[in-house]
Amino acid sequence: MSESKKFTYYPGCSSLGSGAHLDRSLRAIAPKLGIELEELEDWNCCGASVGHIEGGQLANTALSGRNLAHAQEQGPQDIVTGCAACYLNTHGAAEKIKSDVKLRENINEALGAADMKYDEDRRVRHACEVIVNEVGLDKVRETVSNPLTGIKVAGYVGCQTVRPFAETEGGGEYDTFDDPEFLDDFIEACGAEAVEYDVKTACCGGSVSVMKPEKTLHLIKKILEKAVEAGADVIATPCPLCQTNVEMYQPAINKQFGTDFNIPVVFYSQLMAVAFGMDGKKDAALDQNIIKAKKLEEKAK
Amino acid sequence: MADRKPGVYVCKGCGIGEAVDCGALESLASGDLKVPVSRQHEFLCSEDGVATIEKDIADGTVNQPVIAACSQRVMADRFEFDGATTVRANLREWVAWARPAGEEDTQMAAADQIRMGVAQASRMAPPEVRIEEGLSTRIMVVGGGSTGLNAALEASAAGHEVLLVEKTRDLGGWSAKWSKRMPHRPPYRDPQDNDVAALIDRVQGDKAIVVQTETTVAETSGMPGKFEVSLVNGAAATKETVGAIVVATGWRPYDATKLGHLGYGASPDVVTGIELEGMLANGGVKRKSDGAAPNNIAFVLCAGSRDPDHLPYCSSVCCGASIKQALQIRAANPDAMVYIIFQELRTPGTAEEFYRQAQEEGIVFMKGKVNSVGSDLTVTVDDALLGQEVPMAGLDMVVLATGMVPNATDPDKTASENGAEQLANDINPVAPIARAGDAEAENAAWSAATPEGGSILNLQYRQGPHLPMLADGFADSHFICFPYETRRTGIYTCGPVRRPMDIAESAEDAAGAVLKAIQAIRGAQAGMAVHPRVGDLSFPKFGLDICTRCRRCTVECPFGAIDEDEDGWPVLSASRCRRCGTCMGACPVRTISFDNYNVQMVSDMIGAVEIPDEFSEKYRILILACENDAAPALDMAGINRHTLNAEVRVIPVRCLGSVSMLWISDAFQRGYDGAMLMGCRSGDDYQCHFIKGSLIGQERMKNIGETLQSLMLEDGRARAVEVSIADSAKVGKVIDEFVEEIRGYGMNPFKGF
Amino acid sequence: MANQGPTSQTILVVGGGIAGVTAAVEAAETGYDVILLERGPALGGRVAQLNRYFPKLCHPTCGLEINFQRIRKLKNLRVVTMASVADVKGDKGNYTVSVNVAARYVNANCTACGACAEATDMEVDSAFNYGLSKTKAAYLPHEHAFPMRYVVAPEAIGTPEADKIKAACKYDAVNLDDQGETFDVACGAIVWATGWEPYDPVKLESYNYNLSPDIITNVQMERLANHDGPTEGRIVRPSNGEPVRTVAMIQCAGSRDHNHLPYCSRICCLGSLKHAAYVREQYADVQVDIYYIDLRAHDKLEAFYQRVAADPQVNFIKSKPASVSVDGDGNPVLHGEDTITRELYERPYDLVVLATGMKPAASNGYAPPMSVERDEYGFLVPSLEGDGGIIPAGVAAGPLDVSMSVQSATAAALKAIQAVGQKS
Amino acid sequence: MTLAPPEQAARKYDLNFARWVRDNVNGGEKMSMCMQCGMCSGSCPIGTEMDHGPRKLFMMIRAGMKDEVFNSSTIWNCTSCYNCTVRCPRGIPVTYIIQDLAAKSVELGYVKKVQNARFAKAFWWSARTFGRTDERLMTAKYYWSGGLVDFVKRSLGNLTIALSMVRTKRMHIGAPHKIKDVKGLRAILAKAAEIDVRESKGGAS
Repeated sequence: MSESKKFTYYPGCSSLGSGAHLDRSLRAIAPKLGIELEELEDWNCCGASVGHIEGGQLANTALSGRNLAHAQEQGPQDIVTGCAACYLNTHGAAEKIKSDVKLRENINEALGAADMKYDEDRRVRHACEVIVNEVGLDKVRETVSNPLTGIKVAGYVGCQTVRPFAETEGGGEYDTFDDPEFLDDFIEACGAEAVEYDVKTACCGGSVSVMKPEKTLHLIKKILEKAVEAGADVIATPCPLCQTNVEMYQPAINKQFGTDFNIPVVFYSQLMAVAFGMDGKKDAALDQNIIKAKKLEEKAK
Repeated sequence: MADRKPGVYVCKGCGIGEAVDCGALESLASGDLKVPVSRQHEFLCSEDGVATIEKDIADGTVNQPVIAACSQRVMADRFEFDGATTVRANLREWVAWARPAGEEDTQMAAADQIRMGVAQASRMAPPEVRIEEGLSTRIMVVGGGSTGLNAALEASAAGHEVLLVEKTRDLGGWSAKWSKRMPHRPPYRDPQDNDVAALIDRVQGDKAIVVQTETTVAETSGMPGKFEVSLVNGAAATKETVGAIVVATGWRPYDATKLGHLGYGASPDVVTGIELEGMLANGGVKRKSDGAAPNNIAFVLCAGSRDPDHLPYCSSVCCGASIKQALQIRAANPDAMVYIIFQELRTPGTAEEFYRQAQEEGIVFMKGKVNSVGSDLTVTVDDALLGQEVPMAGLDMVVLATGMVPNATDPDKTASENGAEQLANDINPVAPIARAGDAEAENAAWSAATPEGGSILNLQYRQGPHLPMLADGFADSHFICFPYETRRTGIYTCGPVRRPMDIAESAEDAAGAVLKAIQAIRGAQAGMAVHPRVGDLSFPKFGLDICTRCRRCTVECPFGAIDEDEDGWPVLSASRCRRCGTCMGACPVRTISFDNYNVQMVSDMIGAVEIPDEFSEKYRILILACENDAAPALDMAGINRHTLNAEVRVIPVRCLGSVSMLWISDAFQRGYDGAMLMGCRSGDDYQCHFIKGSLIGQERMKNIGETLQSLMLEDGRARAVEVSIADSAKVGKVIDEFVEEIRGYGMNPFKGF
Repeated sequence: MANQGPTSQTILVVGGGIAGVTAAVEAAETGYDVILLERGPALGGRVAQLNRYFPKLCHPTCGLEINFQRIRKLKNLRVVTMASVADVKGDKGNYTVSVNVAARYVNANCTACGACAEATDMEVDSAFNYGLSKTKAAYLPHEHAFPMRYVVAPEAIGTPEADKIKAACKYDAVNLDDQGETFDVACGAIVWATGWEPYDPVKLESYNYNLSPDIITNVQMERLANHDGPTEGRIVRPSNGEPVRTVAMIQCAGSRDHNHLPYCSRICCLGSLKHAAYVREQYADVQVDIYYIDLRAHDKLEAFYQRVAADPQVNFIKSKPASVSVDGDGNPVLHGEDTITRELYERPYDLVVLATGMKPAASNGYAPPMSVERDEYGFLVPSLEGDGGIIPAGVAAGPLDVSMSVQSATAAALKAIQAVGQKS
Repeated sequence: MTLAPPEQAARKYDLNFARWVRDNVNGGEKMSMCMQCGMCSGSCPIGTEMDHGPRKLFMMIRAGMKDEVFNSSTIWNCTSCYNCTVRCPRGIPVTYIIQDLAAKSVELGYVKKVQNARFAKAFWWSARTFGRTDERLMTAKYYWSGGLVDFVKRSLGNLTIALSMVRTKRMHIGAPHKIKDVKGLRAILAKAAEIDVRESKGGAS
């Protein structure tokens, strides 16, 4: 991909909070990878995994409908997002609307209330899928100027980045549900070592962890354990909710299980920013990790 | 055969030359054995080697080449010559590859192989061909259901005239009563139209097919190529000659009155799948009680099937048939709530699609055992998946999916005494069916499982009127690899009389049975055997001058090929014969023989082996090995270079049933120290392709014990063992252990007498 | 009608497994000329790789032996191994089939003396043992091979090993320049009996086939139990050769699954019952757990199920395991829900057997001409219309067990002789 | 929002409820394909937190056990990992069904105090009010909904987390982020809710 390719960028609510460092690092590396990100106009929440409960099915889909409508106005280019939940909802909604005429009618009727419409189709893509299918690993390797040699990384993919769309045609068939390789490939491309890590698609508890951590701490514990066993210096993930859950619950886990976890959890995009020789704070946003990724900070310019 | 011109050809290839002194073997043949032509060759199966033999044959100097090289199981094509009878002496697998090179014992073994080969040649003649007169190529099909109709059309399409006999007034059997049939073509999703009517039209329009309805078979005699059948139609009786018989008598539903525990009889609205099928075919499903169309219907699967108290087997078709009926009910009444209560849902293969279709249609599947069906139609189910007992009230109809009972006998006829006796005496593999989930049945006598009803063909055979049956009442065969292997040559069963199967499979089965029927007819025309000794032209000859009419041959023939005339003399129906030689082994006066396989031949081979004297410390043990399993296992032992005991001498036999006890007593009188029969598995899961050869062999060996004792010998010196063809690694050890045991007894005192 | 008769009464059978061998022998025994093509070096196909048959637990080689004896007697039956079909032209009564014969590097002079195998140390994966063991680069397909003739592995060609192999043969049977050959066959009918391939277990992601050597497939289990297999028939843990104390069989590994094979492969339930019997024969104190959705022991085979089920050491668990992991000690661990007890289990085993399904082997020289109707899975459908000159048989026509395949093949033989018209 | 499902019938295996689920629950039309293999329940990361698990829940729906289904803990413990959905051999979107059953149970007033329900309330409040979820306010509201005691307990429990989030600028303080056209969004959502009622199929079909 020689000249840069334009995408409509949907940062999602977490970009304004817990996932701010994903947003920052992603925006930083994009140009280096020949990706132009144009923020989605007046974007709104995607509904996450609970929106439908209080809002109802159609209203919840309408949230995505509104974003898609804005994207349509913004141009023919694909939509890209770095957030797993935003991807899941928006991609899912787009696919449903595409295949379900009745739903499209209803959504448009609802959008009509704000004089908006979504009568075309926009493809909604995950940033990782775009890097695999559009950018390509070679390009990533070429861009690396500051290889993360000697850093051992556990690539933790989580769930929604690959399930349920990674193996589907609409999802770009970019990897598998149970044993995805793209993240390890990213890590290796950055010059770091991807450790053997067989819980890469284990669940962190998702929103249940936010509501009822007592029920899911053991899941997160396993994710940490395996990473430590494998001798990882840092855990890397594409998913904001995974990043927050796995990072912020370490004290609680230590308290409950008498462990002493203190392993940094970063985004692949932060790894790339450092490996691309960019600024550790401004670009890689390493300052936004609660548990500092020392080795990365040392590497970073 | 007028003048025998044996020639011995010793191959030195494949390590034989290194293992033994072939020169010595050559001179043994030309010297002691006085064989006019004796040669050795570096590579006998090479063009040059074969040419050497061909030249001798062309010259007229040799007509019985004794190929002292590899096993008879290889290079068969190279060593068969027109106008000559080949004998194979196995120097490779059984000597060079199985014994240490250069040792005296190895040389002795090789020499004995030559001696046995020459002896065998001296008793072999090319078989005289016997072809019966007045053969028919017509095929009789018994049973006019869809299986029989298909059989008739297939036979006709293959150029054979057909006589189709149906007991009832109409063709079509049960399948004519079906409204629709299960799908067997893509997309395998919807019930398809019943095409039996079209099938009947085609049969009736086929000039090569003669249909006789309301007709039964009173008697069947004769043999493949010329079965004589007498047919009865009311008062009228006719006689027909046919070349082969296909039995497609199908099935009947299990008697629902035995299913009181499932509510049958308690309410008119508890019906069988058959009754429901009748409703579907005639104006829709109505409650018998009030004529109303039911809205809540439950199907109870395995009603009688898979139940040790009723039918131990799975009737196969009930799951699919019930799904079909459920879909039909839903098609007629989209609001109907249809429940299918199963224990294991069996829609194998692409029928899984049919299951999916039913699910898509909203038919509800429940896994569990039905405990009771009340007169108010309340079905009480142990719902395995909810983990609780569920009372289903408010149903309007309960359908019992009753199973299939094979018509291997005619329930409208009464069992004849000798029929019951036959079934009691003939070997009818009980396993695994009768014992399935039924501890008592394991020890129950077969007669306990004798099906009711009379014989369908009423065979005028010494072995009785019935087609042999398996313990569950289904007809043969119980062979996995040869489903049409029959114990009554020229008579082949197909369709549900053989195994529970649906219409589509039955149609295919019919075609298979017809092919075997055609083979039987062609076999009879050429005077040759059918499966498994296909092409064998030899047949047993009876020296009636010394026959004592002891009837052992007629009783023991596994195929009912030998009858008795009114004076008790044995009468062979040659084309029924499968050439196993069981009669030959049975004959106490050894007056039954084949041109190319006879008592004297093997006796001479046994006698040809050189017995070292008692001071040599060399034992000799005779092994008679079944050529289908034991002998190949010994070959493969050689191929794997396993050592074969130096003191055994092996003679392959057609079947252990053909082993004459004379051979054993001969062996001991000639100074052998032990004798062993090696055959395949006997009993319920028998593997003997001549049905009971290895069993008979074992029984005869028990009796030989007495003979041995009369000779003041330990009866442990004679033994029958079962080995399988896959025992190449084990067979050597079995032999070694036996030899050790014999050594324990010491040498046979008769040596040197 | 004279001029409309078939130009050839020869019957071609494609595939030398139990179905193809049966179709060929049965047709030939009615007097017609038959040519039997087999893609591999020996006849027998998948059944030759089986240890025993259900329900009798008898050995496939027994029936094959009888069939091979029949073949030896049939002068009108020609067997060509290493052969597959490149192209089919024409229609019923007069097809022209071009046949590719792959290089075997060993000609008819071979006496199976084995000197070539002794001469080389080079080893290749044994396809016959489904990769569970190695075999010499010059090898006999197996002890019961028909034809009884060696093969040189293509891997050896062009290496010094090949020259050693050639040098060792006294009978000029090794031909390193063998390029294979292509020839045309004129025939009146074709029986398509190309059989099946095991479903690729790697595709069953959550079962992690590659994670441990102690996770094997049902076809590998057959080799493990076979006296002629990699362990001389001892069923042990491939990882360390230790005896097994606990064995799990996972049914429907691929079958009845819209992500893999939507149909039921029919044989796997009975296959696993058979495997349970193998294991129990070898170990008195072993525990076998069979995880299933529906136990499909159709018709009289129900009895076999009952017989195995009567064994207190064989357990049946109605559950499709969700995943297989490997614990710290290297044991495969099954995770799932027991649908009857609602227990969420997490059980380690010494050996896990995936009962993978059958998919039609319709590729790589075994693909039938487009004129033959297929269903969406690739199974061949007997043509209703069409000229019916190409007849599917055995598993090429649908998932069947051995007995049903033989039945299907015997029927196909009849269809074939019907297609070529009456023997003149 | 949707018409009430039929009353739970006295007898088991009344299909009216199953049919209501088929017609009203997202993914419900696929539910009849379930062959009860257990793949879904076995794949669930916190299946141990579920009383029945999806597989049995589907059987209970067939059995017409409406109340047991809507009172089940199963529908409230889905982590949305989608393992069940991608592994289901019958292609049933298990996750969607379970999540929508939760929604329906709220609609039908089965649950008041279930944490998720409160969380969802808080979440939706934020989404509706600002067009975006403000994690801080939402969380606070969620804690509040548990009552003062719970609020204090949980807030203190998570204080350290909150502080570090603030420190790393991952939880901002001050006015919540708002989209420009909140009015338009609310109109859209209101309309959608209205359509939902209009479209939803009734009880017993």
